[in-house]
Amino acid sequence: MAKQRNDYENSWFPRLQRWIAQGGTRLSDQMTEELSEASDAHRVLSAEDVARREVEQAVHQLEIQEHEAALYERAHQWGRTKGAKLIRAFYAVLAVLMCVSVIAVLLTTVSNLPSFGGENNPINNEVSQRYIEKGLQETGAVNIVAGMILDYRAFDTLGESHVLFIAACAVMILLRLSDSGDPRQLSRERMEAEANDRLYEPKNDIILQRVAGILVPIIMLFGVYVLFNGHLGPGGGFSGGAVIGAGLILYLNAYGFAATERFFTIKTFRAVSFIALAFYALAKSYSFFCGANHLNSGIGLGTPGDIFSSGLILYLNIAVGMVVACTMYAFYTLFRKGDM
Amino acid sequence: MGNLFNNYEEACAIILFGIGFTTLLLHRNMIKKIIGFSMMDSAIYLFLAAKGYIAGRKAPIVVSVSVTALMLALTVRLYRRYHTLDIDEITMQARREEA
Amino acid sequence: MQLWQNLPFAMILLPLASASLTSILKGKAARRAALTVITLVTLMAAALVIFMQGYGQSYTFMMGHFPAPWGNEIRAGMLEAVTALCFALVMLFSVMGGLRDIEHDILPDRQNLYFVMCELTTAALMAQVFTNDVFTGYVFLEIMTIAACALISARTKGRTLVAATRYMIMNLVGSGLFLLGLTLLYDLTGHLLMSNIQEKIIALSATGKYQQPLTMVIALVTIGLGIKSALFPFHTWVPDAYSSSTPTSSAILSSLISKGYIFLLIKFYYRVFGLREVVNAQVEDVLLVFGAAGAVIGSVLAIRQLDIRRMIAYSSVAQIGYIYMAIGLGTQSGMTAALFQLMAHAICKSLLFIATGGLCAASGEKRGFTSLRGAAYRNPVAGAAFVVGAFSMIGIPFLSGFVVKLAYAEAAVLWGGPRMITVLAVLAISTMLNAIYFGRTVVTLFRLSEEKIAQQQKWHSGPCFAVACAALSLLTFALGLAADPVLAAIRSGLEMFS
Amino acid sequence: MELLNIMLLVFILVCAVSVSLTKDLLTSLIIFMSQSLAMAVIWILLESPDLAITEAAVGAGVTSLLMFVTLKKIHAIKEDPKDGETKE
Repeated sequence: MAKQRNDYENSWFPRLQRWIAQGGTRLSDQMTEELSEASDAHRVLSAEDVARREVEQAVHQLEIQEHEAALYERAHQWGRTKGAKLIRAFYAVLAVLMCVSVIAVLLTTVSNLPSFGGENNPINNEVSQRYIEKGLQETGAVNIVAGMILDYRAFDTLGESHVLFIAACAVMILLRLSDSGDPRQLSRERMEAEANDRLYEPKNDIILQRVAGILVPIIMLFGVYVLFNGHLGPGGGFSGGAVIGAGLILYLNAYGFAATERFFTIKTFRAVSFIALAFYALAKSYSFFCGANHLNSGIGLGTPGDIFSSGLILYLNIAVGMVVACTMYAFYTLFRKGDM
Repeated sequence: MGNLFNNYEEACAIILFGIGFTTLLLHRNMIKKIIGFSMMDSAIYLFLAAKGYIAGRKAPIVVSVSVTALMLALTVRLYRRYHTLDIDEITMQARREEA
Repeated sequence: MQLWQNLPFAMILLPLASASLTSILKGKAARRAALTVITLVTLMAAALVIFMQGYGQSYTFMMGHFPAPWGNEIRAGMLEAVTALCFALVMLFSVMGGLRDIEHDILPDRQNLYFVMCELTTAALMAQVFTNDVFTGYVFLEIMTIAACALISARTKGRTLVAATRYMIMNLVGSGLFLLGLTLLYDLTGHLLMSNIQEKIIALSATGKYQQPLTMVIALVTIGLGIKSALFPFHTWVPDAYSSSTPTSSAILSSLISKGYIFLLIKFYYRVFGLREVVNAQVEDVLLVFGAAGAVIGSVLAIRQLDIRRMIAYSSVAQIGYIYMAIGLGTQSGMTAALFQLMAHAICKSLLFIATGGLCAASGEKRGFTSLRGAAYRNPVAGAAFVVGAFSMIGIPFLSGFVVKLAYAEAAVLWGGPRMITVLAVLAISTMLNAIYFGRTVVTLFRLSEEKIAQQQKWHSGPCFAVACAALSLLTFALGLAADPVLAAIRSGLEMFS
Repeated sequence: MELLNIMLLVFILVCAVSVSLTKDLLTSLIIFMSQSLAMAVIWILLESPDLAITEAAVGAGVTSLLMFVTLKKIHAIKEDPKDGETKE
């Protein structure tokens, strides 16, 4: 039976155990004083002992706060003075260097690309051939591009009109003065937005009103023309919608919110964008569903050249035009007044 | 380096992309950064159209407008909150509040 | 064309169409509409997985009347079905878990816009999983960027706006580079459909023309998607973005949106460039180095944090570094490990963020460690959920984290040589670092003297929260215990993926 | 036609460089507006009139308009635009 050495206590192994027992592992500084606090938790702490410890801890917290505030002050001061210039200069040089290298690499890439307009470019392959030749028969649209956007590759355009819709919602989240906050705080905000509006904007500027009186009808007419002839001539949903949106903004600038609120409020914005997008999604999912399952979708292509030809393209153009016009107008009004 | 000259449209688009990228990196003012962004986007669409992209895509221009509008909305809100347009200043103030 | 093959088409179009509907509903109705839509998508994904097992190979679905190279196309296979199911489940439980915080933090009339963002993120995720067309991928990538920015800035506090701005600046640079890469790809090959592009690229590499632009395209696409999915050197926007907004947004951002981009990158590697093309373009080694560096430095930074949500944000930077390290291996088994980690991390990270939301709510909305002491007693459900999530991140057996680390080691050993050593070393170091900071947090949550435990007032986080935590914990256990069917599904999916 | 193309491209590059060099926000915004108008003309030369209409109405119109409103909201434009000095 091995006899225990008399100096066993101070040989290395028990000393190691004692060292571990004292919580030798290195935890982050907050944890250490909590651990030590836990070890004496078994002794019943008297009330004022606990209070003293709490006060001590609060003071300790305050010190940390001040220390950090001082640190920021010093960093801020250093940031303002010489250090800032050094860092910014170094950062500027680095940024310019990186950009120049990116441009150089991209330029060498461009130099190896197929030459502009060459006939044997990989682009003029059977894909674009079919768009050009058979575009008219298959989509009924004289303007191949509109036929392409709304029939061949309709899924991308569906996605893009939803990009616009989601951007309008995001700007609404950020800028709209919500009518459900506490009334006092809200009215101050609305007042501030209104005041800011009138300060810089001469309300009824005769010149602007006269010019707008003449221009707005022409712009709207041009926008509607572009929208309706999307499948015949250059134009289509996005262009027509953008022109109509610009016309609305000019009308708002000239005659102020009172005039536009007669026909365009937040409710009309929501209703129009919902109806347009819902119609768009339904029409396209119907044609996708029929296309995929090889069913005949039963939408006549009509005689190419007149307005009501090329199946759904005219109505889809109108839907996309409505979404684009409302979104452009909504962007402007949300920025200006926070509400329609 | 041969056909860098008959591809001059794409070369110019790439240079515009580089300038937009540099504007984005060098300027601390938020509005300048947003202008840099839309320059980068229009450079890419020039590159896209110069490639003879048969579809004559008009959709990406809409994407870049909506992104610019979103960034401008953020800038307005940031200005109302921090009263400055300097992005470094804003982050410094935000970090100090956080500490 | 059997009827069930319309499922992927329905999974994309349903959330898209219902998003415009939710925008006109009021708060309560919008919440119900969003939850029903996401549940429907989850059920459809589950049905697709079941049908796909019987079907055995991937099929393409023509979007419209015109066949492949002219019209759009989506393609569904075993791997897409499983990933779609995982994404839909995580989206459903993230939204359910954070419902209380959404009502509490966001102004009443903007809540329906918040649910519009959740639905459009679901639609964009499904579209990115199923798309077979490069430009559709870019469009829905753009939708996800704007939706993510809106999710971050939903709370409209000072810090969330700064986080949203930094997020937008970095991500716009990323999508700009990605679109530039797409344009070059279109110019070189003349096609936008992924399968046609691959034929052209194989023909190009055979003839040896345009090699430099091809490598440039691979680099641009990788950097673009790397910036957007918080790969290591571009991760500076991550801590603010993930920690400042509501728990649901953090869960969606960290586990779903960055994973959507990584899945798109893997699809590009397999279906557009072909793995052989990517490997001899030496992009793999760069990804391996960045991934390994991200895994270690992400964990080190996480230890330094005093705010629990910033710590979890840094830990997700480390996990994304893990995924890129596995992609960097460039082998079939490496890709399987990366995809399994993609799903396991999505589930585990949303569990952690939801549980932290509950814990912070229980300790008076303060997030420092000192104020979170004993939070597990105040909110036992959140405490238990956090423990499950933390142990899975550390890699305790019977949990998904352990199987992930096993798959990594297996993939590394198969490869051998210097890569094996780096991967195994990084595995060991980051597991130890994970153990430090997650262990410390779990200890903090439960460490309270006996008499204080008694007087803690309980915090009730509502039934939805409990259901979400329980479901996500069950999923973590399921992935841990029954990992073989999922791994087999991923392997068979990868065969028919390209 | 070729010459017009090259001239417009040079004009756009000059605009881009001058935007980043000007100190004043308002001037850089006006230069940016003229640049997107030149871009609209280039689209026509590249035979895509749809893109030209959209770029003119949206790029030059609405984007610059939004930036003007933002500058107005940010009080960057003083009451009397004479001095035109703005807070950097």
